[in-house]
Amino acid sequence: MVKVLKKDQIESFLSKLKENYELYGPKKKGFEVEWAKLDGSLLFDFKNSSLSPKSFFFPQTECMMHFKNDPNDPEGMIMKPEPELDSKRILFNIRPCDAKAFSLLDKVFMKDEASLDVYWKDKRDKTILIGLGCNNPSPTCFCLSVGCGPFSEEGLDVLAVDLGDRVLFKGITERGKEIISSLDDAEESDIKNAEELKKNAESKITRKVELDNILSKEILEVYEIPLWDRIHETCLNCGACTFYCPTCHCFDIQDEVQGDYGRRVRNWDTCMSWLFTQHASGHNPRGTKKDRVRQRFMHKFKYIPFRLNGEIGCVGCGRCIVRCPVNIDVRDVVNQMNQQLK
Amino acid sequence: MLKEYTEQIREVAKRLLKDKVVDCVIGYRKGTVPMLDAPYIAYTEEEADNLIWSSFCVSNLAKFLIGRKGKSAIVAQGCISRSIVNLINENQVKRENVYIIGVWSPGMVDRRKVLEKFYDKEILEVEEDGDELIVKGKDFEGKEFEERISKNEVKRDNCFTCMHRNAVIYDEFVGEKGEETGGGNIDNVAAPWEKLSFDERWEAFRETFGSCIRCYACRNVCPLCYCSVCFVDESKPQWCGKTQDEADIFTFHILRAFHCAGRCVDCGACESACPMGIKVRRLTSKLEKDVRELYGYVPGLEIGAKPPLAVYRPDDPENFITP
Amino acid sequence: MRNPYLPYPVRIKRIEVATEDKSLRTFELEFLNQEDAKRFNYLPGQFAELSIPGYGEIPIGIASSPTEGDTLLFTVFRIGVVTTKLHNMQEGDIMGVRGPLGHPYPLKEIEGKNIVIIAGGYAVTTLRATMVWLLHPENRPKYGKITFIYGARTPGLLLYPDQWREWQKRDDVDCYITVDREFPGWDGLVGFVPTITEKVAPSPENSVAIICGPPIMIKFTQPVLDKLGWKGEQIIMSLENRMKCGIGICGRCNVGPYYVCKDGPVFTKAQLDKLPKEY
Amino acid sequence: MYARRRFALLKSLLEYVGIESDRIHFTWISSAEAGKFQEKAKEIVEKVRKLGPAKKLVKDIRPKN
Repeated sequence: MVKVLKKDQIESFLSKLKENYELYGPKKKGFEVEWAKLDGSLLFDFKNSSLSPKSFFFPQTECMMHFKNDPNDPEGMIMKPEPELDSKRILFNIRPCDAKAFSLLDKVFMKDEASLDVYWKDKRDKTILIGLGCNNPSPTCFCLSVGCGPFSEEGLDVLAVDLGDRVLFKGITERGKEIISSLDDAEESDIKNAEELKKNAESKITRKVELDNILSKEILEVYEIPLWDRIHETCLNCGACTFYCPTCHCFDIQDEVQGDYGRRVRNWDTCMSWLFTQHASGHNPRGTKKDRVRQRFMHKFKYIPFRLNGEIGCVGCGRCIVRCPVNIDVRDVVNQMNQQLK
Repeated sequence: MLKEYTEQIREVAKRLLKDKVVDCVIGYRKGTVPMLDAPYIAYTEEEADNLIWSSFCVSNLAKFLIGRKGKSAIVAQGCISRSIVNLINENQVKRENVYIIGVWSPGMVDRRKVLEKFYDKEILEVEEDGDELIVKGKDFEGKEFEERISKNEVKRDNCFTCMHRNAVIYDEFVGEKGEETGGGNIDNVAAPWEKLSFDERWEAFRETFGSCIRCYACRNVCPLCYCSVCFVDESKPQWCGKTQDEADIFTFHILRAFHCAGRCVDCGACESACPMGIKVRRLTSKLEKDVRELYGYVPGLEIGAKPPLAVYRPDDPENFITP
Repeated sequence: MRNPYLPYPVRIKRIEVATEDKSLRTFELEFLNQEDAKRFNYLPGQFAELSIPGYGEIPIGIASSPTEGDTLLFTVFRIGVVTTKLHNMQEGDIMGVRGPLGHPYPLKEIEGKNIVIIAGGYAVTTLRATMVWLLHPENRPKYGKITFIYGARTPGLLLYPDQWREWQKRDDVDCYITVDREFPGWDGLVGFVPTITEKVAPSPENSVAIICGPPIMIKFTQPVLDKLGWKGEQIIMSLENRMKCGIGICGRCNVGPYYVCKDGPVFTKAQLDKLPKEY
Repeated sequence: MYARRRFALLKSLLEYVGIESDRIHFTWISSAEAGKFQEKAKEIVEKVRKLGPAKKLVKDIRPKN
């Protein structure tokens, strides 16, 4: 199903959807782009949002359960579940790389029945993703090398393409098709036009990373390349790369109490922190900066592919490249990994 | 890139490595992204060819001296050399284990100010030409542009008010010594919220630090933050919650800044490292000013100086005391 | 859809000081709701998150065997925030249990084989569970010879003395209990676990070994088994790493691509030989 | 480390970010001055009471509704 909408009709399209959904989209704030509730218009000319929209499904701080902090109360000290999300949401103009990241994370958060993260699932189920193809990828984008692309459809319900004065909407999932069903059918020329834009965008992504050796070699071989002795040297072990990354999903769980109210919350955590793996005994299986930096790259480019049939744990959005305070460039790291495994 | 300086730094580095005076040279390399020049450690003469000196050398290299074995050379402009003095005074680094390649800082560029200026464009390349930057890129329609801007317009805040652009201690100085100050008056800008009313100050504080994502880049880039366990990471007792609640975030920032009191040399690395662009110096520069005004102390200038919080004078101001 | 993070409420039915130095206590927990007890289907080798509201959770191996009934047994060393709180709790107090988590020892797969259990210090907990399970009249006939080697620093640090004294009396178990050095009143074996293992010299023929203990014990037991001709596939071990979620999501307990909580904690030596030593 | 300079700076910093510095008090009392201790404690309690409950840097985790 391929539909089209004139840009001057977007506002009315959105206001109709607003009756049943909360609508979100990217919004400019200086040179940065953040996610915000939509106020009627949609942003089309933007690089990707500064932070990934992962917090829509995996908030940085999230209450998981609560309890009455009173041992004398018959219901005290027993954890109670939190209410589910009480709205349905649509994220407009999410970039295809971010949607692909969430599709990857589905395999982490919803591995099987015993490991079904209900918090993730609840929000994923209630959120429709309308992607926007990237007509002008950034110089730090390398999605094509990691199984994604500027017009990738994986994880999206609808893919939109900015045709200038009109927007093309391609329905991907059933619920996506339903959202756009009332729009006009796209003309043959619109579809052709979108195809052209896609080809054009892909040709603009010139930076590549090579992964073949990393994927084919044994885990310990990749683990023991000399690169690890150097690449960590200037790393600060801050969590910027992991917090900006759309596929990083590590978290910590903490209990908090206030009077007779108590709760269990989870917060984003980062493999860059020494605390992350520190045993109470003082032993730390990833006690050095080298161990921690290696873990991040091994996880994305070896461990996840190992588990998920070759699927790479990075979508090539390039956020970590521009946010790293010491310019540890994932593209260089991966290429050097691959090179050293020749 | 400040070409002549770059050449001379490489030359010195190669000589030091060749003669085995040092095991490595800690300096900067060109970034893979415009304006993101980064720390780099050269171990061989070939690697020394990666070293550069530019207006984008914003990280604090002194950090990499902490816990390092052997003898290292380090490229140090004023603020980095002062950080080294601090580390020596705080027994984190031994003077004899460091070979300081002193250098003059032209005042570093705040990358975010450039990005802000070209907010609707994609910057692909930034070159230096004397006091100007040549910014090249394209807009969203794909149209290319090239524009010259004055470095002064986009200088980091702390570099404006810098009082020590030349290294304060060194084993060897590279190039000519330059203008010592950034030209700005620190007292006019150190504590901008002092002018505000009580409630406005809290609002300004919230506004400034509210977007923190707690990545701790500010702490981890800072050469003052070398505690083996930071208070914010302690669990027995837990001083500070781990959530995104304002109180947790603000407690971290207030206490971290406070721990830097009398020690911070205003190198600005925290602000440059912050991925959210938080003006982290709002707190540290206020403390720096207080320490200067109340106790007449400027950190990082003298090896052997007593830290201001480890001493007192009978005539210290006492108006904070409940009589 | 069950929330795997939500603990089952339990009551502390019994607390027992487990070692002379009082650093370990054994907790018997009973489920508040009978349905939860039924849902908590476990086998020896699995663990659970003990959940103390207001303090947090701690992953602990289950020391009881499902053949012992509906209550659960955990023996806990006091070391961190949660375990310290747990040691200060009283019988009758309410807390939570989340699990069972991880994979059990491959008890089904090793039927028909001789079993050698080697335990050191307080890592013996899930091996206690295993022994109880193996010695259950329904299970015992399915296995060959059973050898149990267990050591601690001092007699007072040996866990579950009543249990292993029973096992010592049986003629269908070879039970070797040892302490590191001579102690007044101790008339049992003296010597480190690897030394005793060398003396006992368990044959690898149609056998598997299940080993749990401090790294130093494992390090020195390994060459003994190698010399006797044991292969990596025959040696089963249980790992511990820092955990939070316990279900393979939160990202901290991985050893290479495997999560100790989800894919482990039980691994064969052969598997571990191919993985980074991040444990 | 001496308390006096730390307190001077801390009070100034808190005031600077808009937190009532009167919530923190510092005074010299010798171990022999029981009367002064009592008097100061009362005085400080009174001062803090006047400020009312702290609203800044206070974490309230209870559900908002």
